[in-house]
Amino acid sequence: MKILYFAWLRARIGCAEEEVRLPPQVRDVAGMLDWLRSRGGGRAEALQNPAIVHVAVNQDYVDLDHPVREGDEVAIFPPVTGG
Amino acid sequence: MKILYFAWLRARIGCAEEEVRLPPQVRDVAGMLDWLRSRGGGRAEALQNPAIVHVAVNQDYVDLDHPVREGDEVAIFPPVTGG
Amino acid sequence: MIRVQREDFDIGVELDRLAAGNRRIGGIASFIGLVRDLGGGERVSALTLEHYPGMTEKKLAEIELEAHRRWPLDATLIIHRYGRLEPGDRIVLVATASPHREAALAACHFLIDWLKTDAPFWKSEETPQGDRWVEARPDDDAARQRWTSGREAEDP
Amino acid sequence: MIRVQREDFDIGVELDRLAAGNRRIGGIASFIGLVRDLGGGERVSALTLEHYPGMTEKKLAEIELEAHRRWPLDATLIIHRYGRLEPGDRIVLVATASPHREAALAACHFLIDWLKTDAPFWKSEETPQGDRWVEARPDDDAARQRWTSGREAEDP
Repeated sequence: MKILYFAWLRARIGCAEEEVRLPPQVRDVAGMLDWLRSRGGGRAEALQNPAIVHVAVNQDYVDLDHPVREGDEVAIFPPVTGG
Repeated sequence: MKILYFAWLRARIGCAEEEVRLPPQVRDVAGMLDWLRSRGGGRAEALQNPAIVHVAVNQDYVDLDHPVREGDEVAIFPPVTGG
Repeated sequence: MIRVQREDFDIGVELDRLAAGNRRIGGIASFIGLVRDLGGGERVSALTLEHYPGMTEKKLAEIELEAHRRWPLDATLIIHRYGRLEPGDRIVLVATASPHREAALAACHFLIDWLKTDAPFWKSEETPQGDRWVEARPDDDAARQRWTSGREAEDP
Repeated sequence: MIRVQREDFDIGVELDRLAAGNRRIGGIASFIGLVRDLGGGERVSALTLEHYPGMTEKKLAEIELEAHRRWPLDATLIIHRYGRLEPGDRIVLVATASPHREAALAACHFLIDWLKTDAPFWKSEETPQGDRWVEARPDDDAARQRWTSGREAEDP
Protein backbone atom coordinates (compact mmCIF):
# COMPACT_ATOMS: atom_id res chain seq x y z
CA MET A 1 0.00 0.00 0.00
CA LYS A 2 1.22 3.48 -0.86
CA ILE A 3 1.27 6.15 1.85
CA LEU A 4 1.82 9.81 0.95
CA TYR A 5 2.78 12.50 3.47
CA PHE A 6 2.31 16.23 2.87
CA ALA A 7 3.38 19.58 4.30
CA TRP A 8 4.92 19.54 7.80
CA LEU A 9 4.04 15.85 8.25
CA ARG A 10 6.24 15.09 5.25
CA ALA A 11 8.96 17.37 6.62
CA ARG A 12 8.88 15.88 10.14
CA ILE A 13 8.80 12.27 9.01
CA GLY A 14 11.34 13.08 6.32
CA CYS A 15 9.45 11.05 3.75
CA ALA A 16 7.03 12.03 0.97
CA GLU A 17 5.94 8.54 0.00
CA GLU A 18 6.44 5.06 1.36
CA GLU A 19 5.33 1.62 0.27
CA VAL A 20 4.10 -0.43 3.25
CA ARG A 21 2.60 -3.84 3.83
CA LEU A 22 -0.01 -3.59 6.57
CA PRO A 23 -0.21 -6.47 9.05
CA PRO A 24 -3.46 -8.44 8.60
CA GLN A 25 -4.96 -7.21 11.91
CA VAL A 26 -4.94 -3.59 10.65
CA ARG A 27 -8.30 -2.97 9.01
CA ASP A 28 -9.11 0.70 9.38
CA VAL A 29 -7.53 4.18 9.45
CA ALA A 30 -7.27 4.22 13.25
CA GLY A 31 -5.44 0.88 13.22
CA MET A 32 -3.18 2.03 10.41
CA LEU A 33 -2.20 5.22 12.30
CA ASP A 34 -1.44 3.17 15.44
CA TRP A 35 0.70 0.81 13.43
CA LEU A 36 2.53 3.67 11.68
CA ARG A 37 3.25 5.35 15.05
CA SER A 38 4.93 2.14 16.17
CA ARG A 39 7.31 2.17 13.20
CA GLY A 40 9.57 4.97 14.48
CA GLY A 41 11.37 7.48 12.27
CA GLY A 42 9.52 10.42 13.83
CA ARG A 43 6.10 8.96 12.99
CA ALA A 44 4.97 8.61 16.60
CA GLU A 45 5.56 12.29 17.27
CA ALA A 46 4.31 13.58 13.91
CA LEU A 47 1.09 11.58 14.04
CA GLN A 48 0.34 11.97 17.74
CA ASN A 49 -2.41 14.63 17.57
CA PRO A 50 -5.43 13.25 15.69
CA ALA A 51 -7.03 16.73 15.54
CA ILE A 52 -4.39 17.91 13.08
CA VAL A 53 -3.76 14.68 11.20
CA HIS A 54 -6.11 14.24 8.26
CA VAL A 55 -6.36 11.11 6.17
CA ALA A 56 -7.53 10.56 2.61
CA VAL A 57 -8.07 7.12 1.12
CA ASN A 58 -8.09 7.00 -2.66
CA GLN A 59 -8.25 10.82 -2.67
CA ASP A 60 -11.32 11.19 -0.47
CA TYR A 61 -11.32 12.49 3.09
CA VAL A 62 -12.14 9.67 5.51
CA ASP A 63 -12.76 9.17 9.22
CA LEU A 64 -10.83 6.98 11.63
CA ASP A 65 -13.20 4.03 11.15
CA HIS A 66 -12.83 3.95 7.36
CA PRO A 67 -11.44 0.62 6.10
CA VAL A 68 -7.99 0.42 4.53
CA ARG A 69 -7.00 -2.32 2.12
CA GLU A 70 -3.99 -3.41 0.13
CA GLY A 71 -3.95 -1.38 -3.10
CA ASP A 72 -5.42 1.78 -1.52
CA GLU A 73 -3.70 5.10 -1.99
CA VAL A 74 -3.50 6.62 1.48
CA ALA A 75 -2.50 10.22 2.15
CA ILE A 76 -1.77 11.74 5.55
CA PHE A 77 -1.57 15.51 5.97
CA PRO A 78 -2.28 18.48 8.26
CA PRO A 79 -5.31 20.78 7.84
CA VAL A 80 -5.24 22.41 4.41
CA THR A 81 -4.27 26.06 3.94
CA GLY A 82 -4.82 26.84 0.25
CA GLY A 83 -6.84 29.53 -1.40
CA MET B 1 -36.34 76.66 -10.50
CA LYS B 2 -34.95 73.91 -12.77
CA ILE B 3 -36.89 70.66 -13.15
CA LEU B 4 -35.30 67.65 -14.85
CA TYR B 5 -37.25 64.65 -16.14
CA PHE B 6 -35.70 61.26 -16.86
CA ALA B 7 -36.51 57.98 -18.63
CA TRP B 8 -40.17 57.40 -19.50
CA LEU B 9 -41.28 60.47 -17.56
CA ARG B 10 -39.14 62.57 -19.88
CA ALA B 11 -40.52 60.69 -22.90
CA ARG B 12 -44.17 61.04 -21.83
CA ILE B 13 -43.92 64.68 -20.90
CA GLY B 14 -41.78 65.32 -23.97
CA CYS B 15 -39.40 67.49 -22.00
CA ALA B 16 -35.99 66.81 -20.42
CA GLU B 17 -35.64 70.08 -18.55
CA GLU B 18 -37.86 73.05 -17.80
CA GLU B 19 -37.39 76.28 -15.94
CA VAL B 20 -40.42 77.06 -13.73
CA ARG B 21 -41.40 79.70 -11.25
CA LEU B 22 -43.34 78.06 -8.42
CA PRO B 23 -46.34 79.98 -7.05
CA PRO B 24 -45.66 81.16 -3.46
CA GLN B 25 -48.15 78.72 -1.87
CA VAL B 26 -46.11 75.72 -3.13
CA ARG B 27 -43.67 74.84 -0.37
CA ASP B 28 -42.94 71.13 -0.63
CA VAL B 29 -42.53 68.26 -3.08
CA ALA B 30 -46.18 67.16 -2.79
CA GLY B 31 -47.37 70.70 -3.53
CA MET B 32 -44.95 70.99 -6.44
CA LEU B 33 -46.19 67.72 -7.98
CA ASP B 34 -49.84 68.88 -7.64
CA TRP B 35 -48.97 72.15 -9.29
CA LEU B 36 -47.06 70.44 -12.12
CA ARG B 37 -50.01 68.07 -12.75
CA SER B 38 -52.23 71.12 -13.26
CA ARG B 39 -49.94 72.50 -15.96
CA GLY B 40 -51.00 70.09 -18.70
CA GLY B 41 -48.73 68.80 -21.47
CA GLY B 42 -49.09 65.16 -20.32
CA ARG B 43 -47.85 65.97 -16.82
CA ALA B 44 -51.12 65.00 -15.07
CA GLU B 45 -51.00 61.51 -16.56
CA ALA B 46 -47.23 61.00 -16.28
CA LEU B 47 -47.09 62.07 -12.64
CA GLN B 48 -50.31 60.46 -11.45
CA ASN B 49 -48.88 57.40 -9.66
CA PRO B 50 -46.76 58.52 -6.69
CA ALA B 51 -45.43 54.96 -6.21
CA ILE B 52 -43.42 55.19 -9.43
CA VAL B 53 -42.56 58.88 -9.39
CA HIS B 54 -39.35 59.57 -7.49
CA VAL B 55 -38.07 63.02 -6.68
CA ALA B 56 -34.56 64.28 -5.98
CA VAL B 57 -33.85 67.78 -4.72
CA ASN B 58 -30.29 68.97 -5.22
CA GLN B 59 -29.33 65.42 -6.18
CA ASP B 60 -30.63 63.71 -3.05
CA TYR B 61 -33.69 61.46 -2.86
CA VAL B 62 -36.44 63.19 -0.90
CA ASP B 63 -39.94 62.43 0.39
CA LEU B 64 -43.16 64.24 -0.43
CA ASP B 65 -42.89 66.56 2.57
CA HIS B 66 -39.42 67.81 1.65
CA PRO B 67 -39.33 71.59 1.10
CA VAL B 68 -38.68 73.05 -2.36
CA ARG B 69 -37.29 76.54 -2.87
CA GLU B 70 -36.36 78.82 -5.71
CA GLY B 71 -32.84 77.87 -6.84
CA ASP B 72 -33.23 74.15 -6.10
CA GLU B 73 -32.37 71.59 -8.75
CA VAL B 74 -35.35 69.22 -8.83
CA ALA B 75 -35.35 65.91 -10.72
CA ILE B 76 -38.37 63.69 -11.31
CA PHE B 77 -37.92 60.14 -12.51
CA PRO B 78 -39.22 56.56 -12.34
CA PRO B 79 -37.57 53.82 -10.20
CA VAL B 80 -33.97 53.31 -11.27
CA THR B 81 -32.87 50.29 -13.32
CA GLY B 82 -29.09 50.49 -13.60
CA GLY B 83 -26.41 47.98 -12.74
CA MET C 1 -12.87 55.26 -7.21
CA ILE C 2 -15.91 56.12 -9.33
CA ARG C 3 -16.10 56.31 -13.10
CA VAL C 4 -19.18 56.97 -15.22
CA GLN C 5 -18.32 56.63 -18.87
CA ARG C 6 -19.53 55.75 -22.35
CA GLU C 7 -16.41 53.69 -23.18
CA ASP C 8 -15.76 50.05 -22.42
CA PHE C 9 -13.15 49.09 -19.82
CA ASP C 10 -10.48 46.40 -19.51
CA ILE C 11 -11.07 44.14 -16.50
CA GLY C 12 -7.51 42.90 -16.25
CA VAL C 13 -6.07 46.42 -16.30
CA GLU C 14 -8.62 47.73 -13.78
CA LEU C 15 -8.15 44.92 -11.27
CA ASP C 16 -4.36 45.04 -11.55
CA ARG C 17 -4.44 48.78 -10.92
CA LEU C 18 -6.69 48.30 -7.88
CA ALA C 19 -4.08 46.25 -6.02
CA ALA C 20 -0.98 47.77 -7.59
CA GLY C 21 1.85 48.20 -5.12
CA ASN C 22 -0.24 47.30 -2.08
CA ARG C 23 1.08 44.04 -0.63
CA ARG C 24 -1.40 44.06 2.26
CA ILE C 25 -4.21 43.06 -0.08
CA GLY C 26 -5.16 39.41 0.21
CA GLY C 27 -8.29 39.35 -1.90
CA ILE C 28 -10.01 41.16 -4.74
CA ALA C 29 -13.70 40.51 -5.32
CA SER C 30 -15.42 41.79 -8.42
CA PHE C 31 -18.74 41.77 -10.18
CA ILE C 32 -19.26 42.52 -13.86
CA GLY C 33 -22.76 43.15 -15.21
CA LEU C 34 -23.35 42.28 -18.87
CA VAL C 35 -26.14 43.07 -21.32
CA ARG C 36 -28.36 40.00 -21.76
CA ASP C 37 -30.14 39.15 -25.00
CA LEU C 38 -33.38 38.42 -23.14
CA GLY C 39 -35.52 40.78 -21.07
CA GLY C 40 -38.96 39.93 -19.70
CA GLY C 41 -39.09 36.97 -22.07
CA GLU C 42 -38.39 39.04 -25.18
CA ARG C 43 -35.34 39.18 -27.39
CA VAL C 44 -33.27 42.29 -26.77
CA SER C 45 -31.09 43.56 -29.60
CA ALA C 46 -29.70 46.55 -27.71
CA LEU C 47 -29.98 48.60 -24.55
CA THR C 48 -29.67 52.33 -23.96
CA LEU C 49 -28.60 53.50 -20.53
CA GLU C 50 -29.62 57.00 -19.51
CA HIS C 51 -28.41 58.56 -16.28
CA TYR C 52 -28.54 61.75 -14.24
CA PRO C 53 -25.09 63.32 -14.57
CA GLY C 54 -23.97 64.77 -11.27
CA MET C 55 -26.36 62.83 -9.09
CA THR C 56 -24.97 59.55 -10.46
CA GLU C 57 -21.45 60.39 -9.33
CA LYS C 58 -22.75 61.71 -6.01
CA LYS C 59 -24.74 58.56 -5.24
CA LEU C 60 -21.96 56.21 -6.30
CA ALA C 61 -19.49 58.09 -4.10
CA GLU C 62 -21.91 57.81 -1.15
CA ILE C 63 -22.34 54.08 -1.71
CA GLU C 64 -18.58 53.60 -1.95
CA LEU C 65 -18.06 55.58 1.26
CA GLU C 66 -20.65 53.45 3.04
CA ALA C 67 -18.80 50.28 2.00
CA HIS C 68 -15.54 51.67 3.42
CA ARG C 69 -17.39 52.53 6.63
CA ARG C 70 -18.66 48.95 6.98
CA TRP C 71 -15.65 46.88 5.94
CA PRO C 72 -11.84 47.16 6.09
CA LEU C 73 -11.19 47.89 2.40
CA ASP C 74 -7.91 49.03 0.89
CA ALA C 75 -9.42 49.98 -2.46
CA THR C 76 -12.73 50.01 -4.31
CA LEU C 77 -13.74 50.72 -7.88
CA ILE C 78 -17.10 51.31 -9.50
CA ILE C 79 -17.28 51.82 -13.27
CA HIS C 80 -20.72 52.26 -14.81
CA ARG C 81 -21.29 52.82 -18.51
CA TYR C 82 -24.08 54.75 -20.24
CA GLY C 83 -25.23 55.03 -23.84
CA ARG C 84 -26.16 52.28 -26.31
CA LEU C 85 -24.90 48.77 -25.54
CA GLU C 86 -25.43 45.40 -27.18
CA PRO C 87 -25.85 41.89 -25.72
CA GLY C 88 -22.57 40.68 -24.25
CA ASP C 89 -21.32 44.24 -23.63
CA ARG C 90 -20.11 45.17 -20.16
CA ILE C 91 -22.38 47.58 -18.23
CA VAL C 92 -20.84 47.81 -14.82
CA LEU C 93 -17.79 46.76 -12.82
CA VAL C 94 -17.65 46.72 -9.04
CA ALA C 95 -14.39 45.67 -7.41
CA THR C 96 -13.15 45.61 -3.83
CA ALA C 97 -9.73 44.88 -2.38
CA SER C 98 -9.05 44.01 1.23
CA PRO C 99 -6.54 42.19 3.41
CA HIS C 100 -9.43 39.82 4.16
CA ARG C 101 -11.47 37.80 1.70
CA GLU C 102 -14.73 38.08 3.64
CA ALA C 103 -14.58 41.86 3.63
CA ALA C 104 -13.85 41.98 -0.09
CA LEU C 105 -16.66 39.55 -0.96
CA ALA C 106 -19.30 41.09 1.29
CA ALA C 107 -18.48 44.66 0.23
CA CYS C 108 -18.61 43.74 -3.46
CA HIS C 109 -22.04 42.17 -2.98
CA PHE C 110 -23.20 45.20 -1.01
CA LEU C 111 -21.96 47.68 -3.63
CA ILE C 112 -23.75 46.06 -6.54
CA ASP C 113 -26.96 45.62 -4.51
CA TRP C 114 -27.03 49.27 -3.45
CA LEU C 115 -25.97 50.56 -6.83
CA LYS C 116 -28.93 48.73 -8.38
CA THR C 117 -31.47 50.58 -6.25
CA ASP C 118 -29.75 53.91 -5.59
CA ALA C 119 -27.78 55.01 -8.64
CA PRO C 120 -29.93 57.03 -11.07
CA PHE C 121 -29.64 54.95 -14.25
CA TRP C 122 -32.49 53.84 -16.50
CA LYS C 123 -32.45 51.18 -19.18
CA SER C 124 -34.45 51.18 -22.39
CA GLU C 125 -34.46 47.97 -24.43
CA GLU C 126 -34.79 47.51 -28.18
CA THR C 127 -37.00 44.49 -28.88
CA PRO C 128 -38.85 43.16 -31.96
CA GLN C 129 -42.00 44.75 -30.41
CA GLY C 130 -40.30 48.12 -30.25
CA ASP C 131 -38.43 50.03 -27.55
CA ARG C 132 -39.51 49.74 -23.97
CA TRP C 133 -38.32 50.98 -20.60
CA VAL C 134 -37.09 48.30 -18.22
CA GLU C 135 -39.17 48.07 -15.04
CA ALA C 136 -37.58 48.05 -11.60
CA ARG C 137 -37.50 44.61 -9.94
CA PRO C 138 -38.89 44.07 -6.44
CA ASP C 139 -36.03 41.56 -5.99
CA ASP C 140 -33.58 44.43 -6.16
CA ASP C 141 -35.31 46.27 -3.34
CA ALA C 142 -35.28 43.08 -1.28
CA ALA C 143 -31.57 42.59 -2.01
CA ARG C 144 -30.81 46.12 -0.85
CA GLN C 145 -32.95 45.63 2.22
CA ARG C 146 -30.77 42.79 3.49
CA TRP C 147 -27.91 45.22 4.07
CA THR C 148 -30.00 47.59 6.18
CA SER C 149 -31.35 45.13 8.72
CA GLY C 150 -28.07 44.83 10.61
CA ARG C 151 -27.34 41.40 9.23
CA GLU C 152 -24.31 42.22 7.13
CA ALA C 153 -22.06 40.78 9.80
CA GLU C 154 -23.37 37.30 9.13
CA ASP C 155 -23.01 37.39 5.37
CA PRO C 156 -23.92 35.07 3.75
CA MET D 1 -13.46 24.41 -15.44
CA ILE D 2 -10.54 23.50 -13.15
CA ARG D 3 -6.89 24.39 -13.62
CA VAL D 4 -4.04 23.66 -11.23
CA GLN D 5 -0.86 25.23 -12.51
CA ARG D 6 2.47 26.77 -11.65
CA GLU D 7 2.06 29.65 -14.14
CA ASP D 8 0.32 32.97 -13.57
CA PHE D 9 -2.97 33.73 -15.36
CA ASP D 10 -4.51 36.77 -17.05
CA ILE D 11 -7.74 37.85 -15.34
CA GLY D 12 -9.09 39.77 -18.33
CA VAL D 13 -8.54 36.87 -20.70
CA GLU D 14 -10.02 34.33 -18.28
CA LEU D 15 -13.18 36.31 -17.52
CA ASP D 16 -13.76 37.17 -21.18
CA ARG D 17 -13.44 33.50 -22.09
CA LEU D 18 -15.90 32.53 -19.34
CA ALA D 19 -18.75 34.50 -20.92
CA ALA D 20 -17.62 34.27 -24.55
CA GLY D 21 -20.50 33.81 -26.96
CA ASN D 22 -23.10 33.29 -24.23
CA ARG D 23 -25.53 36.21 -24.32
CA ARG D 24 -27.69 34.77 -21.52
CA ILE D 25 -25.06 35.71 -18.94
CA GLY D 26 -25.98 38.80 -16.95
CA GLY D 27 -23.29 38.70 -14.29
CA ILE D 28 -19.79 37.45 -13.65
CA ALA D 29 -18.55 37.35 -10.08
CA SER D 30 -14.92 36.65 -9.30
CA PHE D 31 -12.49 36.41 -6.45
CA ILE D 32 -8.72 36.65 -6.74
CA GLY D 33 -6.50 35.63 -3.84
CA LEU D 34 -3.12 37.35 -3.61
CA VAL D 35 0.02 36.67 -1.57
CA ARG D 36 0.23 39.13 1.33
CA ASP D 37 3.48 40.43 2.75
CA LEU D 38 2.30 39.77 6.31
CA GLY D 39 1.41 36.47 7.96
CA GLY D 40 0.72 36.06 11.65
CA GLY D 41 2.28 39.45 12.28
CA GLU D 42 5.54 38.62 10.51
CA ARG D 43 6.97 39.87 7.26
CA VAL D 44 6.63 37.27 4.51
CA SER D 45 9.11 37.43 1.64
CA ALA D 46 7.70 34.44 -0.24
CA LEU D 47 5.27 31.56 -0.06
CA THR D 48 5.52 28.01 -1.34
CA LEU D 49 2.32 26.18 -2.16
CA GLU D 50 2.42 22.40 -2.05
CA HIS D 51 -0.55 20.30 -3.14
CA TYR D 52 -1.68 16.72 -3.63
CA PRO D 53 -1.80 16.17 -7.40
CA GLY D 54 -4.82 14.13 -8.36
CA MET D 55 -6.79 14.74 -5.18
CA THR D 56 -6.59 18.50 -5.76
CA GLU D 57 -8.26 18.25 -9.15
CA LYS D 58 -10.79 15.75 -7.79
CA LYS D 59 -11.82 17.98 -4.86
CA LEU D 60 -12.00 21.13 -6.99
CA ALA D 61 -14.20 19.33 -9.52
CA GLU D 62 -16.50 18.16 -6.70
CA ILE D 63 -16.76 21.68 -5.28
CA GLU D 64 -17.51 23.08 -8.73
CA LEU D 65 -20.18 20.43 -9.31
CA GLU D 66 -21.78 21.27 -5.97
CA ALA D 67 -21.98 24.96 -6.96
CA HIS D 68 -23.73 24.02 -10.20
CA ARG D 69 -26.14 21.86 -8.21
CA ARG D 70 -27.03 24.77 -5.91
CA TRP D 71 -27.22 27.72 -8.32
CA PRO D 72 -28.16 28.31 -11.97
CA LEU D 73 -24.66 28.85 -13.38
CA ASP D 74 -23.71 29.02 -17.02
CA ALA D 75 -19.98 28.76 -16.41
CA THR D 76 -17.48 28.48 -13.58
CA LEU D 77 -13.70 28.61 -13.40
CA ILE D 78 -11.25 27.75 -10.66
CA ILE D 79 -7.53 28.33 -11.22
CA HIS D 80 -5.18 27.54 -8.35
CA ARG D 81 -1.42 27.96 -8.54
CA TYR D 82 1.30 26.01 -6.74
CA GLY D 83 5.03 26.52 -6.29
CA ARG D 84 6.91 29.55 -5.03
CA LEU D 85 5.07 32.90 -5.06
CA GLU D 86 5.96 36.38 -3.83
CA PRO D 87 3.84 39.11 -2.19
CA GLY D 88 1.41 40.58 -4.71
CA ASP D 89 1.38 37.40 -6.82
CA ARG D 90 -1.96 35.82 -7.69
CA ILE D 91 -2.68 32.50 -5.96
CA VAL D 92 -6.22 31.64 -6.95
CA LEU D 93 -9.04 32.76 -9.21
CA VAL D 94 -12.65 31.74 -8.73
CA ALA D 95 -15.20 33.01 -11.25
CA THR D 96 -18.87 32.31 -11.83
CA ALA D 97 -21.21 33.38 -14.63
CA SER D 98 -24.98 33.31 -14.44
CA PRO D 99 -28.03 34.97 -15.95
CA HIS D 100 -28.67 36.25 -12.41
CA ARG D 101 -26.34 38.36 -10.29
CA GLU D 102 -27.36 36.77 -7.00
CA ALA D 103 -26.48 33.29 -8.22
CA ALA D 104 -23.10 34.43 -9.54
CA LEU D 105 -22.22 36.27 -6.32
CA ALA D 106 -23.37 33.56 -3.92
CA ALA D 107 -21.71 30.76 -5.90
CA CYS D 108 -18.41 32.66 -6.08
CA HIS D 109 -18.44 33.16 -2.32
CA PHE D 110 -19.32 29.50 -1.80
CA LEU D 111 -16.54 28.26 -4.10
CA ILE D 112 -13.76 30.18 -2.39
CA ASP D 113 -15.05 29.23 1.08
CA TRP D 114 -15.17 25.53 0.24
CA LEU D 115 -11.91 25.58 -1.65
CA LYS D 116 -10.19 27.00 1.44
CA THR D 117 -11.19 24.07 3.61
CA ASP D 118 -11.43 21.20 1.12
CA ALA D 119 -8.73 21.54 -1.53
CA PRO D 120 -5.47 19.85 -0.46
CA PHE D 121 -3.02 22.77 -0.61
CA TRP D 122 -0.51 23.77 2.04
CA LYS D 123 1.38 27.02 2.36
CA SER D 124 4.85 27.48 3.74
CA GLU D 125 6.05 31.04 4.36
CA GLU D 126 9.56 32.47 4.21
CA THR D 127 10.02 34.97 7.06
CA PRO D 128 13.03 36.64 8.70
CA GLN D 129 12.66 34.00 11.45
CA GLY D 130 12.91 31.20 8.91
CA ASP D 131 10.39 29.11 7.01
CA ARG D 132 7.18 28.08 8.69
CA TRP D 133 4.03 26.24 7.73
CA VAL D 134 0.86 28.31 7.72
CA GLU D 135 -1.72 27.11 10.23
CA ALA D 136 -5.33 26.51 9.28
CA ARG D 137 -7.72 29.23 10.45
CA PRO D 138 -10.85 28.39 12.50
CA ASP D 139 -12.52 31.27 10.59
CA ASP D 140 -12.24 29.24 7.41
CA ASP D 141 -14.06 26.31 8.95
CA ALA D 142 -16.78 28.67 10.17
CA ALA D 143 -17.06 30.22 6.70
CA ARG D 144 -17.49 26.80 5.14
CA GLN D 145 -20.01 25.84 7.78
CA ARG D 146 -22.40 28.61 6.75
CA TRP D 147 -23.00 26.88 3.43
CA THR D 148 -23.94 23.56 5.03
CA SER D 149 -26.63 24.75 7.43
CA GLY D 150 -29.25 25.25 4.73
CA ARG D 151 -28.86 29.04 4.87
CA GLU D 152 -27.41 29.59 1.42
CA ALA D 153 -30.83 30.66 0.15
CA GLU D 154 -30.74 33.76 2.33
CA ASP D 155 -27.25 34.91 1.37
CA PRO D 156 -26.11 37.32 2.69
